[in-house]
Order: sequence, then C-alpha cells, then structure tokens
Amino acid sequence: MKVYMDHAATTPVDSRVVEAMEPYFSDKYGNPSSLYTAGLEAREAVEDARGRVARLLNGAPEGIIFTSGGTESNNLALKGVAFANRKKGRHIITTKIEHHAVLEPCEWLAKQGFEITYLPVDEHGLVKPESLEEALRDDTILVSIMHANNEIGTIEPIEELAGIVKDHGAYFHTDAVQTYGKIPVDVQKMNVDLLSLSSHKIYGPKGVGALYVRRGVRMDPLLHGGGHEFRKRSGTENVPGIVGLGKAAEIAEKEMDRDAKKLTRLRDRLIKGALAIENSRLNGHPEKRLPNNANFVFLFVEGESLILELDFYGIAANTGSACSSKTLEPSHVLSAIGLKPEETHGSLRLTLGRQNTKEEVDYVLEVLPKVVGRLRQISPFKTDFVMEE
Amino acid sequence: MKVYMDHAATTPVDSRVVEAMEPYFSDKYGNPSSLYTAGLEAREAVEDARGRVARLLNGAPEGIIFTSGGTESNNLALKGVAFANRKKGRHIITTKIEHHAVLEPCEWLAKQGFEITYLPVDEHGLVKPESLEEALRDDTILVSIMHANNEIGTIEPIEELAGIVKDHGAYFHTDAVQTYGKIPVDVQKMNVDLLSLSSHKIYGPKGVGALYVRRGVRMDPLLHGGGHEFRKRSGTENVPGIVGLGKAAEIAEKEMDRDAKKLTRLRDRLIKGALAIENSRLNGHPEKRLPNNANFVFLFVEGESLILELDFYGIAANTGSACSSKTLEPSHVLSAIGLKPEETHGSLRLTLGRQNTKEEVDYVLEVLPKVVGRLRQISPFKTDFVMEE
Amino acid sequence: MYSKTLIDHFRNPRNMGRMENPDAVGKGGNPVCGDVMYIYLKIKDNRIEDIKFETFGCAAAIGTTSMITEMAKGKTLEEAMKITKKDVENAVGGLPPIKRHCSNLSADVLRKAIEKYLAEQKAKSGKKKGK
Amino acid sequence: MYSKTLIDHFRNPRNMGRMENPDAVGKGGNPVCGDVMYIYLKIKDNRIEDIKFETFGCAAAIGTTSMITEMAKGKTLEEAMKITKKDVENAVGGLPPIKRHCSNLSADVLRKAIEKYLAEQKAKSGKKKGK
Ligand SMILES: Cc1ncc(COP(=O)(O)O)c(C=O)c1O
Ligand SMILES: Cc1ncc(COP(=O)(O)O)c(C=O)c1O
Repeated sequence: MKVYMDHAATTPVDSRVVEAMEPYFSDKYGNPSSLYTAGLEAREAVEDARGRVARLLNGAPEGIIFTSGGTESNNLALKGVAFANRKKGRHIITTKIEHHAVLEPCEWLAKQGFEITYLPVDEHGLVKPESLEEALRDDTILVSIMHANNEIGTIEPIEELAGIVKDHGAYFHTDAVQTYGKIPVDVQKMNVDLLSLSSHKIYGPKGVGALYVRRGVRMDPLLHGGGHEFRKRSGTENVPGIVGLGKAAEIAEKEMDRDAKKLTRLRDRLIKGALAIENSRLNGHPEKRLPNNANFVFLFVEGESLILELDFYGIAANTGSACSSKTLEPSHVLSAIGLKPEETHGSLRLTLGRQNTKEEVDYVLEVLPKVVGRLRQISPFKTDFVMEE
Repeated sequence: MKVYMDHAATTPVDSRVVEAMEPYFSDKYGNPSSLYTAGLEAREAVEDARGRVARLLNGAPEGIIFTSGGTESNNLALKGVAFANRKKGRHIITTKIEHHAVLEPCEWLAKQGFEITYLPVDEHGLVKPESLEEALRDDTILVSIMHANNEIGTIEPIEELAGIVKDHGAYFHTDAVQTYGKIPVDVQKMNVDLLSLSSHKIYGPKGVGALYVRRGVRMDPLLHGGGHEFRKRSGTENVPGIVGLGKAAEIAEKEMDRDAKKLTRLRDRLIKGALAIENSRLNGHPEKRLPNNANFVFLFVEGESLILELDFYGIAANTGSACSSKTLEPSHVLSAIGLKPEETHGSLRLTLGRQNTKEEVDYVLEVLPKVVGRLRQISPFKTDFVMEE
Repeated sequence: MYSKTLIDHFRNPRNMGRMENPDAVGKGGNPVCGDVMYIYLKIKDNRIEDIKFETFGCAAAIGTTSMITEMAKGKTLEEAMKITKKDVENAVGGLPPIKRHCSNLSADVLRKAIEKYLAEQKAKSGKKKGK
Repeated sequence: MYSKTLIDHFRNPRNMGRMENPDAVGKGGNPVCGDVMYIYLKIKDNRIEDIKFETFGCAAAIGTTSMITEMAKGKTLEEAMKITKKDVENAVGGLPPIKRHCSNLSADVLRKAIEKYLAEQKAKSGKKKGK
C-alpha cells in the first residue's frame, strides 16, 4: 500500500488544477505584458486567478502579489517592509517557532542593523499575547507571527495578536502557508497587513505563491525589474503557475469545509491509535491544531530511521530529527515547546490530505507499532536515555 | 494567418518539454528535501536537470542555482554579491542598455550606498572595452554586462570585457537571458563568474531560471530560508519547472546550431524586406546580432498603434515605444544608441522562433507596408517631425 | 485594455485626413512624447460644418481624436467648446488610466482651434470696426 | 542517498542485540546528538569470537555499526583495531558527506572496547604478577 502522509511538505497537484494550467504552456503562451491578443489573453488569466486568490482571504485583488512561493513571500514581506521603513525604526518582532523562511531573513536583517525579538511559546506552541505586548517598542516596525505552525500544527490567535499591534503603528505579517486553503483565512477579520501563502501546499503547482499586501503598506520590492505585480515584484509572470494557484484557491473555497471535517476525523483516529504505543506523546495543541496535522514523539528511536522504515512500508512521513536535517540541528519548534534534544530525535509528523482514507490511517496504525518496536529492539535505550557506565 | 514573432518576450513551451514535466505534477510530486522514495525521486529529477543546464554552459552542476526566472537571477547576482562584498568596495559597473532587471536592482543598490557607473554604448549598441577599463576602480566589486541585448539583439564581446576585469578582483556577471540556448554560451571561455538565464525564453516554462555561480564567489542569498540550492536560494524546488528547463536545455544543446542557421536566414530575409519600406531603419549591429532579432524604426508612426494594427492581421510583435510601456518612457536602449525620442516611438521588434517559416516571414512582409502606410496616412507627419505653426 | 468603441475608431477613423483651406486649425501634443493631433475645422454660421483630423500616436490618441470629430460635427462653437476630456473618454467607452492624460488631448486641441478662430474673428471685426 | 549495502544492513542488521556477560563493551555517541552505539565483545585467545551491537540513531548509524560487527567478527584484536572509519564507509558503499562524522562512530567504539579490554587484561596480569 502507498500512503502519502506528508501534505505539510507538499501536495500532489489536483487533476483539475493540472487541467486548468495546461492550455497556458504551448497554446496560450503569451507574455501578459504584451499588447497583442495572446498577451491580453494571458493577462486576463492572471487577473482572473488574482481575483480567486483574493476572494479566499477576503482581500482586494490589487493586494495580491504573485511570487515564486512561500519563501519568497516571507522574504518580500520582511525585507520589503524593513528596508522601506528603517527610518521609522529598526525593531522587528517574531517568534521562536517560525518557519526558516521567516527566521533566516530575520537573521540576515539583524546583520543589516535590525534588531529582532523572538517571542517564546508555551508547551503547546502558543504565543502569549502578553509577551507580544511587552516586546512592542516605539521603534517596532513589523511583527511577523505565523498563522499555524508547519511542524506541530498549532494555530496561533492571530486576531488577538494583530489587535494588540493595530494601534501601535507597526505592520503585522502572518505566514499563512499552512492555513490558506485549509482553514478560514480572512485578512479583514484577522486584521493583518501582510499574509504569505504558497500554492504547492494546497494542491497547486510548486514554484508559485503570493503575498497579500494591504493597501498603503510601505514596502520595497525584493525582485526589481520591469515593474510587474503593481511594481512590487518584477519578473515575467508564471502564467500557468498562477492559473494553477487560482484554480487551487477556487477548489479550496468550495471544498475546504468538507475536507477539514473529514481530515479532523481521520487525524483524531490517527492520534488515538498512535498514542496507544508506549512511550509516545503528542506534540502541539490538543485542540487548536490544523485539521490535518499529527505530530508525535516516540522515545528511544530516531526519526530518520523511522522515516526510512516507514518508507519500506510505502508510507511517506516526516520528522524533526536532527539527523534528517541539512544542518544536523534538531527542530527549533520542538525545542521551543520544551522537548529535550534526545526527545526531538524521536519525532514523527504525519500530515493528512484530501486523498487519504480511513483504510490508509488504519494501515499506518498497523505498521507504526511494528516499526517503532523494531527500532527500539535495535536501540540500547528501552526505558530511559541514561547511558550506563 | 497567426504569426508569433515576439520570441524575445516569451516562447511557447516545446511539446517535448511539457511531456517531460507532466509526471511531476500529480504523480512524482514529492518534495526533493524528503527522505522517502517520492522525495528521492524528485531530488533525482532536479539533479538531472541541473546537470543538463550546466552542460549547456560548460560549468559545474554545483554552480547552477535554480531561481524563479531571469529577473530573480539578476537580482540575486547583483544584490547577493553587493551585500557580501561591501566591505571590499561599493562600486558596481554596468551599462546603459541592460534589462530593467539589472538596472532597477542597481538603482536600489545606489539607495543603499553603492555607487553605480553606467557604461555608454556606440550607435550599434556595443560596449567599448576602453570605457570599461577607464571605469574600473580599486573599490569596484562587480561588473554586470549583458551577453546580448533583448531589444536590438546586439551581442557584446563578453570574453574581451571579462578579460579586462579578470585580473582586477571584481566579479563579472553577464545577463545571458537572450543568449543561453540560442547561441553558444561557455562560462569558461567567456571567463564570467556569474551568468543569468531564463527558461521561458528557450521553449521552457515560465517561472523558472537559473544563476550560474562560479565556485568561490562570495555572495549572500536573496531568498533566505530552508537552505535549498547549496544555501544560495531557499524555497521548495519548482520540480516540474526545473525538469522543464532541463529538458529545454537538452533540446537546445542538440538543435541550437541548426535553429540558429535557419533563423539567421529568415531574419535576413525579414530585414531586407522591411527596409524596402521608405523612412525605415535597422537598429542594432548589422552582424553582431542575435540570429532571431530584427529591430526597426518606421518614422512618422507610433509603435503601439503598429502593434495593435499588426495584431489585427494575426501578427504578434513588440515595440520600444513609450506609449506601450508602463512608465510611458521610451526605450532606454534605443535612446542609448542615439535615437531621438520621436524616432523611438516608431520602433518595431520582430523576434523569430523555432516554429516560424519562410511563408510567415513573407506574410509579415506583405502586411507591414500596408500597416505602416495606413498609420502614416493618419499621421500629420509625412516627411519630417516639424510641427508647422 | 481598450474598449470595442475605441478600437473601432482606431481601425476605422472617422473624418481622417488633412483639410484644404480650413477656417481653423488646432494643434496639440509633442512628437517627443509620442502623441500629436491636428484638428481642422470648417465653420459656417458659428457651427462646425466640417471637421478633419490627423494624429501621430497610439491607438488611444487616434481613437479619441476620431471620436471627438464625430461628437463635434454639426455643433455650435459654444457647444463644441464644452466637450471635455471626460466626455471623450466616456464616449469611447473608457480608457486605461495610464492613457487618460497624455493621449486624450483632443478636447484641448478642439477648444484651442475654436478659441483661435474666435480670437481671429474678433480681431477681424475689431479691425473692421476700427476702420 | 544511501547505498544498497547500507540500506540492507539497516533493514537486516547483523549481530543485533545485547550480549549477556560480554568480555568487553564499547559505548559511543550521545543521545543529545542522536547517535549512540553499544558494541559488545566475546573474546577468546585474542580473537573476537562473538560481537553484538545496539544503536540508537539514523540509518547510517545503525547500518555502519551492523557492518563493523561483520568486519570484526573472527579477527584478532590487533586486526580489529586497525579498522578505520574510512574502511567502514567503504564497506557500506559510501555515505552522504553530512553523515560521515556524527553517524560513523562504530570504528571508534570498537577500538575503545578493545582498548578497555586490553587495559583490563594488563591490569589483571599485573595484579597476578604483583601477587
Ligand atoms: C509555514 C511555512 N512557511 C513557509 C514555507 C515555505 O514555502 P515554500 O516551500 O513555498 O517556499 C513553508 C513550507 O515549506 C511553511 O510550511
Ligand atoms: C535580457 C533579459 N534579462 C532579464 C529578463 C527577465 O527575465 P524573466 O522574465 O525570466 O524574469 C529578460 C526578459 O524579460 C531579458 O530579456
């Protein structure tokens, strides 16, 4: 059995999305900046997609800046606002559990003379509003807090957090890469000025995303050039990609509620079953979590081994283990919620998607104890991490 | 008859490229960073494409950084080198005829405290080596000169220009968006440190490109995040796009020479025929020009009108007219080669592609005199631009 | 980008061409900027009896000049002078924002032609009176 | 990423498990870093008669430890001590660069076990002599 349960990493492109994109490769291939018919046709397709993407977050179409993905959207938001507003202030607030695509731009900005405050989170991964209140300063120009965490699935109280910043004069950005298209996202209600989203997390193609920018936000472009995307992001528009994202947004608008209900049921079944394995634990918030996210620790086994072993059974999953990362550092998110390094090694993330079934969940629940059991058999640790001398 | 003659703006995706991309949307959709089979499969596809792209410019595969297109490649080269080397110096040299995707990043860098020298060109669009020699300073960290100009098609003597910079210690970047895949590009022979290319100009998909970076070049990333692309460009890889670019490079490697010969013949036929129209002129170099580029001025008519009128005949073409640009400024390239503003308005660019035929060229040569004639009939200017009082 | 009406006027310009012995000529724009309009008038009994135009410029420039000739033909000078940029824009079914300023000059040019005509008439009759 | 050989040793580890009453035990790594190896030895006549291992860690850690147990079994202590990291890496058919340092510890652990054993033997025989 082949079971893909890594939808937080990427998703298959929906066949309806592929179909929508297809004409724009070799048939309607015009450059949207061109004046002739083929160009106008491409322009229309781009603007149509812009409208759909905007509607799913209740924002103005002119606020949608198409980018190459979530990483670019985050970089544009952070660096764009930082460079354009540095005469006003050089202080930026974010959290310890952001995606690298927020943390790394922040670290780079720190080298350019900006000062970054990283807010802590509680054991479930929630940012405490008081900590934001305390961190805000006169020279704070930007607050960036993710809508939901990609590893542990915790959903942050953005409405409340953005409310605190609202009267302060700093811009509020949220990385909604893991929520847009999965749970309701409403820039008006959430009161955010900038919001990042990515296509390949919602059954759209890789290589395209968007940044929502509220009217009036002062920001520099990150990609300078021909002045595309309302002079905020240059480069010939990725027409098929944008059309694909538009279609993915359209489908999400219609099917999101139904999907979320189904996924929540599957997720809860998965969590209940997996926690029957001894020395296991759920990471993230018990309720305030993405409908499709389950994240566990299985003590005494190591995540990369777990992933490879599951792969032999046809199951695609993820881990926050250090051994599986390019930097050999354990997940900063699991560390931030208080896990010890030796615990983070045993983390397993299963993220469900539209195509997953109850049978697949049951198959995973049948395989998982075997796999964990076998690795524990190989492991010198059975009840504790102490190394006997 | 439908005749697309704007291949410098964008090209249709080759059907072989579409075919190569297709499996990577809904079938082999894994994230190349993932450890399981689907991830490894995607990784393999990306590395395979990297090899092909590298081979067509005679560089090491590790030197290829995949980006979202030519604009990002240029921004990464310029800003990446500028920020990483600014302790060494703050002087950058470029030319007056670069694409906006070089000029605009330069203008932004100027605001960040860098100093930019814009080299002039002669009446054919050629940069004079002496002018580069004169402009080089001790604090020059980067020279960026395009391989061939996108408007007038002039091919710059990169080998010679880069040779001047070689012993100086500044990096040499070339924007090869209009040459890679069309004429031979060899980073060793050309002696360049960085080279930008774009997929959608060579029958690959929009939304993907690459920057070649020679080993040892000091540069900051532009998109910070998960550390993809040798830590030089983060963001989930656009797998189908990258596969498409790889396939386009593979096809170009095989067919480039044959295509160039055919295009040169068609181009020369087109130029000869169009110059039979009175009060017309060829822009760019008579010989050192792209095999597919023809650029004219037809006095007393305006380019946007010309484009729309040609569109009625099914002909897709381009102009450097101010009225057709977002900023209402005439082409900086035509100005740099000495055209007067009133002349730039009458410019017409026809850029040929793989699919164009002799019949299509003859059709354009049949339509063009009619169209120019009609617009001249409407125009108050018939022999000169003088406004009688 | 352009409305059907504008495209129609661009493709089939009304009243196009130079006029022999016009009673008034208006000129506007600048070849450096890429838009130049000439409007020629035949005036009889304070009314525009015939009107012609020549335009160097983009489709918006050509289309709006063609449109104003239709709008002005047969009107009294006073009526014709009341035609605004906005009227022309509305008549062609709207214009892209970027085209509103530089390419939509025909109302100014028409007004200039009429003003010049009226000033000349005044000067003439003044001369007559003065005699 | 991993060679077929390594994957085989990961999936079907040789000599896996704890050993009752070993003559020597080597321990290496650190749970904080994510890789811990235990190597157990039965030694007879200066030769490794039996060998077992337990590993907490990634596939590279498990596979290389399994591999070294096969390489060392039956060898004299001197021979076994000569096995290097590089030997193990070659035997598993190479390792991803990032895995070469932290996960390929088994050669060190084996050497440590033998050294400890030899030191103990020396101490014992010393004691005997001393008596
Ligand atoms: C929360 C979050 N932000 C940003 C990103 C980066 O998005 P992309 O891969 O589209 O660059 C991801 C996914 O990788 C993510 O999960
Ligand atoms: C010379 C040159 N450089 C850069 C670019 C920008 O490339 P892209 O459209 O892929 O961003 C183009 C084309 O638009 C170009 O012709």
